[in-house]
Amino acid sequence: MLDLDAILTVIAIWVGVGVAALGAPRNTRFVAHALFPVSAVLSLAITVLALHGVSISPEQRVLPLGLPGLPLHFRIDSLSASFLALIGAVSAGTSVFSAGYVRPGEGTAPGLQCLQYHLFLAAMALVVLADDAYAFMLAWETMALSSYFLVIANHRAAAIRQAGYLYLLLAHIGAIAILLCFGILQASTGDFTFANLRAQTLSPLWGSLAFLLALLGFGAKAGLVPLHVWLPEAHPAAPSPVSALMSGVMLKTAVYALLRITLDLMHLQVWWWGVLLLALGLVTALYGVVFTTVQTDMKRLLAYSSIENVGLVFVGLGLALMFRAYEMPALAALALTAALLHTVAHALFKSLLFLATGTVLHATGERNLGKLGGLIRAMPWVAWLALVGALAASGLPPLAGFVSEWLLLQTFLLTTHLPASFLNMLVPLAAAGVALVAALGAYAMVKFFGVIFLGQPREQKLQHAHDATPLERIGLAWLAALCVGLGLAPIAAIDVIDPVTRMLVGFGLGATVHANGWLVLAPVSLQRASYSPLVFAFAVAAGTLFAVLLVHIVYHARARRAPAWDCGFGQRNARMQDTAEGFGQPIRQIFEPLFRMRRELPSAFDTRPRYRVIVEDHFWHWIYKPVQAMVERAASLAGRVQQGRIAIYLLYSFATLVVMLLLAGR
Amino acid sequence: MIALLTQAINLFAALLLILAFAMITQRRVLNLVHLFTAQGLALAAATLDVGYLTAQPHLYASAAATFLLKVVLLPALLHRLINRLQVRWDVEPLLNAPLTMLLGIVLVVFAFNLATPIAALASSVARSTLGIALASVLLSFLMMITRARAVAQVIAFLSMENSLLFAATAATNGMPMLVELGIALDVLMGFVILGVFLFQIREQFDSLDTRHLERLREE
Amino acid sequence: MNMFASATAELPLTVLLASPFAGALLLALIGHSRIGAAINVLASAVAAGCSLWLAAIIARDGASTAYGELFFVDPLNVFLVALTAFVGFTTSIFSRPYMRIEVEHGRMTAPRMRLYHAMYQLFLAMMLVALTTNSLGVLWVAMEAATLCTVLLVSIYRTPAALEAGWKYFILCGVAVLQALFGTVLLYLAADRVIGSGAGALLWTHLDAVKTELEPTIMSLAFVFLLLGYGTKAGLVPVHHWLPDAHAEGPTPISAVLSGLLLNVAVYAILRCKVLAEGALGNGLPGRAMVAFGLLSVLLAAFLLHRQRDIKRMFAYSSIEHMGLITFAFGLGGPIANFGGLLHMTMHSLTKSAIFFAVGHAAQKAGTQAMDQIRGLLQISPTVGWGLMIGSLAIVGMPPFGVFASEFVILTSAMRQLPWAAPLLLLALAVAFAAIVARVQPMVFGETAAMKRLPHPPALVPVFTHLGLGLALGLYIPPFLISWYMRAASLIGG
Amino acid sequence: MPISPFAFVAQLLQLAVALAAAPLLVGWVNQWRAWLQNKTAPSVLQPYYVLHKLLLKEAVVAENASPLFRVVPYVVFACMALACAIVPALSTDLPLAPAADAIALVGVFALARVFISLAAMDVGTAFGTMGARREMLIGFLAEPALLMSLFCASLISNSTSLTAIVNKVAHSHFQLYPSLAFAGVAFTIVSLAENARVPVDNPATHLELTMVHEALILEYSGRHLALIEWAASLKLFAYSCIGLALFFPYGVADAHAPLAMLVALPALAGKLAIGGLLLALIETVSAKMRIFRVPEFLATAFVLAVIGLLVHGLLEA
Repeated sequence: MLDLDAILTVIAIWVGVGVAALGAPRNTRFVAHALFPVSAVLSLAITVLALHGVSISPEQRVLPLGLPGLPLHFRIDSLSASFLALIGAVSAGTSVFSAGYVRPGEGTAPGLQCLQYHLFLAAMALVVLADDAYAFMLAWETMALSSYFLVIANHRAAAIRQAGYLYLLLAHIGAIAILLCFGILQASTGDFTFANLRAQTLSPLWGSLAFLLALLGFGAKAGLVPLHVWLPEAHPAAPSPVSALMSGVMLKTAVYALLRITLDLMHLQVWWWGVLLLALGLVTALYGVVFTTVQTDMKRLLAYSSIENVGLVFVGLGLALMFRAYEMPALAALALTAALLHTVAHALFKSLLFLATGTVLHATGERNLGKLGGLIRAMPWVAWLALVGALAASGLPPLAGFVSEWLLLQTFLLTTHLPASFLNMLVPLAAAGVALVAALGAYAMVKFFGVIFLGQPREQKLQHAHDATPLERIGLAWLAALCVGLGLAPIAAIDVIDPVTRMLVGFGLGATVHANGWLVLAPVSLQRASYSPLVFAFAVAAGTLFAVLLVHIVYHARARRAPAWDCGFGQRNARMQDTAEGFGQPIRQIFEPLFRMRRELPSAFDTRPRYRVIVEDHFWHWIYKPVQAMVERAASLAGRVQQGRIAIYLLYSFATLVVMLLLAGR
Repeated sequence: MIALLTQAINLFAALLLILAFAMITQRRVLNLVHLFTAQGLALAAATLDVGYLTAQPHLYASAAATFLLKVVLLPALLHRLINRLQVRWDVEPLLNAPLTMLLGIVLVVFAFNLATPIAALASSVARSTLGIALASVLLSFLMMITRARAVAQVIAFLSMENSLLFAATAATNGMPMLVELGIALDVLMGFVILGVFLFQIREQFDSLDTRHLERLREE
Repeated sequence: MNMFASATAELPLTVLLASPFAGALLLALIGHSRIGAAINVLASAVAAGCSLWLAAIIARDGASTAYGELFFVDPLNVFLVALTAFVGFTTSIFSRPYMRIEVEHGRMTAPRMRLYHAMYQLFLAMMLVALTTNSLGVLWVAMEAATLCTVLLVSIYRTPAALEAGWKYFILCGVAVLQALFGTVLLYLAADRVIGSGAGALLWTHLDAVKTELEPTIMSLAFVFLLLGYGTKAGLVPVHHWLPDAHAEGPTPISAVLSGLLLNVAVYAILRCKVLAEGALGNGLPGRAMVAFGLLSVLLAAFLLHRQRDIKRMFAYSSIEHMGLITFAFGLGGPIANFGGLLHMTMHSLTKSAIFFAVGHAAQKAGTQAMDQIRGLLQISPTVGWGLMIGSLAIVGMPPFGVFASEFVILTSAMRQLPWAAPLLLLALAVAFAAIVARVQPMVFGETAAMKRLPHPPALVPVFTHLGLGLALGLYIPPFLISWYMRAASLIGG
Repeated sequence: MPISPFAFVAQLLQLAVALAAAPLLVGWVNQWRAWLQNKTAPSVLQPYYVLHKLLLKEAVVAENASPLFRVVPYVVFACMALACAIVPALSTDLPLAPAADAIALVGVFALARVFISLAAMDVGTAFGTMGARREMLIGFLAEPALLMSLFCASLISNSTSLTAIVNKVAHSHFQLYPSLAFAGVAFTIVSLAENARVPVDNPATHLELTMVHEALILEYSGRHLALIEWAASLKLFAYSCIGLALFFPYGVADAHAPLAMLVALPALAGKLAIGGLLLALIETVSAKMRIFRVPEFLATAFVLAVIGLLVHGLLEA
């Protein structure tokens, strides 16, 4: 049996599992303990099959479904296989977690959520497998629709409904742009199979138009500025496993699709495409990370951090496109590898962190950072596993986040002379931007972890918060392990990515990396740059051990517990710690112009002084509100036509008649 | 004799057009009914005439039907309606008479221009009347637009139908029997329904001014 | 089965047309009694069965005429016949509990029920005649009759709004139908120069045979009148004004059949005329005119959707939008576009009538059609809520529902034949999407307002039957259906 | 890659020298600062006494401190030791060097910073969180600046591996690099900030309005505090070595001449002595700045380093 068949079968079973949930939609135990574990196993199966599929030659299948003349085509090649593996790996974690997470609550019934969840998984898998425009759009929109229903799972809250609506609307507008893009790619042949799109060659003008449409469509899904506004609304609204999937995997399907279209379907290469992507990516990353640091809602914070990381990924893509256009395959491969590695890394640590917030939410019922704190004592499992995610998200060695950022910076450094002189100026600037983003990311993550898990509990109820359930722990641990694994053995990941880059830009890092041995990661040569996470980790561990032994053997290990020093003030309480606002305040001050802030400052004479600051996004008022107003205006104009008087209606049809007669008479 | 009859058709056609004009300007509802009756009469006569000229017996039947319906039945019903609903005068039309006339003339010219190439092609005895028929159709349309009273609109509607039937007869020597019958049936049904409507509107708004019927709108 | 197999089209056709007529007569007498609704369902069921039987026969031995040449059935109209009869049937099922509830709420009286049932059947009969007849004259007569049947149904509640809607419906469509009549006259005029006068000159089969010899100047005028006449009934902008009023004020089953069926029949009439006109003129003018009307309708309707407060009125505008899309597709012409148009006709009828079913019950539960007073349907009755939600998502073209498939076909063929139009259409679709979802979401989800329990259980089988069919067709169109559509599409040509 | 015994020795020697001499360097700087400020200076060995005393004391740990709090000092110490081990101070033939290049080196410092900030937040006192916030604030600007100034050097040597950089500058014919001037200034500013020196921070005070590093470690005592202080001195040592390696790498032994180590050791001592003197001088002549001036101060460093990159692209590429 072919790989693809097996995968399609597993996907079908996924859907089956979802449908099975309709059997007992309100039976939480059945859904949680029977169905979700099964789907987790299926996810693992998908991962294995996909990892196998990376290296084998492409396979195709045509299902007798869909439109006449355009049945559903599916195809697996190294690109789709690698993304499929990612989907499987992450969803395995989220599914196990969900098994422990699902609770009967108001809003959509567990069974229904289970169905939507599995449709979501299946749709994402089919997106990366689709091999014709119809199948792609079908999967793409189903993905948006199912996730929309999941986002508004708790639909009693008006804010959540608003978020869902905004999300669905932007997704649909994006989908329309994508459809138009396909319309251009088929070059009026009427054949929408990817095979045919591949065969077409476009003029630079039409090609660029198609690229821009694709950028609009997939940018809306990936959350590129200024199309990012739905992310910080939708992610907090959704149940945590869903946020994990959306942020970890769904955003990446946009990356996949953009790669598919620009590097696989289109042969045309224009240098400024890459520059545009690079610039957009940088802006997005900076914008995202700056907003991350000032958030006070833990899931919004993570959502903005997702925007940041997507931005970094697009920086890599931009470089890859640029180098491809300038026929520098080696560099293109390097940039692409960096981008893909970061895609994987972000998928892992971000879903880990979202799941962690889920457990915190269930344990405390709080999303507001200002009311959390000190949870590392109440829920050590979650805390320590989340710490792994947070360190990885801060891009610290030897964890997952660091490798990709390291490779990205290497790409900048190894950039040789580019034809356009201003690009040679742009590249270092971009490198500086990336460095700044990475550093700020660490700031945000310290805030995230420190305010939630460290310090003293800011509320009484946090004292007796319960730790994650065993199944939840498994889910978290799985993702944490993957974070560490990817960080320690990037070469294994590069082996998976190698065929992808060879397929897309005609060059792969695999050979050079292996030339320098399994221990050291050297993308070009040992003399140019090298990094060995294993040795690194070992050295740090050894150093720690050495220090422990030194101190304890040469001296002693006596320690005494005492109350923390209160500087002689006498009454030290949790309110004296930095709040989330306080922790973000310096950044807010430094990057003030980026925000739209409303402050409520207490006057000196307030009996009960309170300070409040609301940080908003400029783009609402720059783009979205005006567009909305425009549509309303157009609607009211159109309304004039229909103003109730029958004589006027008759006049319309009379006038139409006369005009048509005039036209026909000639 | 034949020639005379042939010219007679044109005469009826002219009559029809004049009546249409008269209706546009007429503001007394009762007179409208009279004019409408006259129109029906002219139509019936024309149908009879064409039937005789082209020796198509089924046109006699249709002429008879027209006479019964348009000259006897509908006017009678209209009279009863007007008496029951107490509408003697139409309210001020949305467009004053001279302007309406002017528009009407423009329409006539337009219709003639439109019809001449077709008339040249028509094989019927009364080809030249097509333009007139078209003109009176447009005129009745105009009347429907300008009149504010439901009854007036109804009469305009009916006269529009008259001129259409005339066009059918004159230009094509009559439609197939089945169609003619169907049309007659529809007209009858339509009129009955109109009557019902007028009463319903009257009892709902105790007036037949269509200005009351402007609630459903998008503004 | 043998008897069925050997039968010609005549037998099923006879039963098909006879059953609604008989039903109408019977119901005119006892339509108000308790069994009235049952008879209504029965008659429609018979019609539906016969339509399928007829379809099977046509699918086997192709187009055929019946009763001399009075009736003519080919793949194009038999598919519409089947659709009409089917939706008529499901609607009658829906109307049974719905109208009972209306009676309970005191909005319907016995005589009105009698009128309603009789007219419902007569309306069905007239549409079936209009579809199956071979004579364009009879087609006109049937269309006029269908209009007259529904006028009184639209104003049946006798509220001021209902009367206004009925009056506008009557006057506007009446004028339109007269224009269509004039067009038919001109057509006849053009025909008898070629075929010679007499009944034969209006028979589609004959006209189709000689369409290239028809006089262009006359045909162009004729097509103008026919397009405007039947176009008004199809609700094309700028002659659509009757449509939202009539849909919003009439009883919901009538809104369902008006939107799901009458509009289709009107488009069908336009199609028949377009084939002749294109044949005679040789240039693509008729097609281009339809494209223009279609585009205008889609755009205007999409924006008007943003101003709606009444739920049925909103979906009426969505009907205008979709009719525009269909007209656009047929205007494009070519096998693929026509295929898309036919597919969209099917999907729209199924989906839109399903939506109206759900909307009807939703409005009954809330006791109003004002959208800002309908809230949290899921809390009070999940089935109605999900029906409305899924239906709305289907109608705005969300996959995996059928509307998406047909829209995909139409848009792609537009991209090939008329590239500049595709962005406009997509813009309109996006605007419509925003409007409809924004209004449906709070009605379905969220906190529930106080809603009344219904005295009778709502009929939700039709809703989910339709939506299920739409879903199935969106994923998989069975081959025989495809070949059927294809043959129909080739008949339209263009 | 086969590790030559010489390389192994070199590695061990450099690590040992760093661990041993780091406090001495601090003592040396403090002594000179005192002298320059006309104070009687403490002995140059003072840091050793302090370490010994702290290690003898028992550690007092806050009641609500989590295990994280107690692990951190060891981790930080390990990070700094690793940093000292990979910076080519004595020889460019270091087995550990390939494990972490310039970027990874910045990563090590970041790792230490994040851990100590988290530890500071762990107990949940006002000072701890304030210190963590300020430390991260300094870090998020200092880190990219440091990275950029390292990039200038690595662009020149076409490599991010520190040993390669040193080899390029030290063991090839002499050449002047304008971009390195910018990088040098930037690096100086960064190292002042990173090592909690005036004008950014003053290790000698506990004035809550100004203190950063001291606020971070306020809760630590006994052996934990000792390790952190030791780590701090290692950090200073590492930064000095980096500075020397980038801008004055002469005298460092290279792979092919193991005996040059004998020269390298005194060379390093000399260079460090002068460096410490300069540091003391800077600290004496400049005044502590307000905490919100610090970002501007570091932003200058960042901008200078970036300009250095551009200059390189303009003149030297």
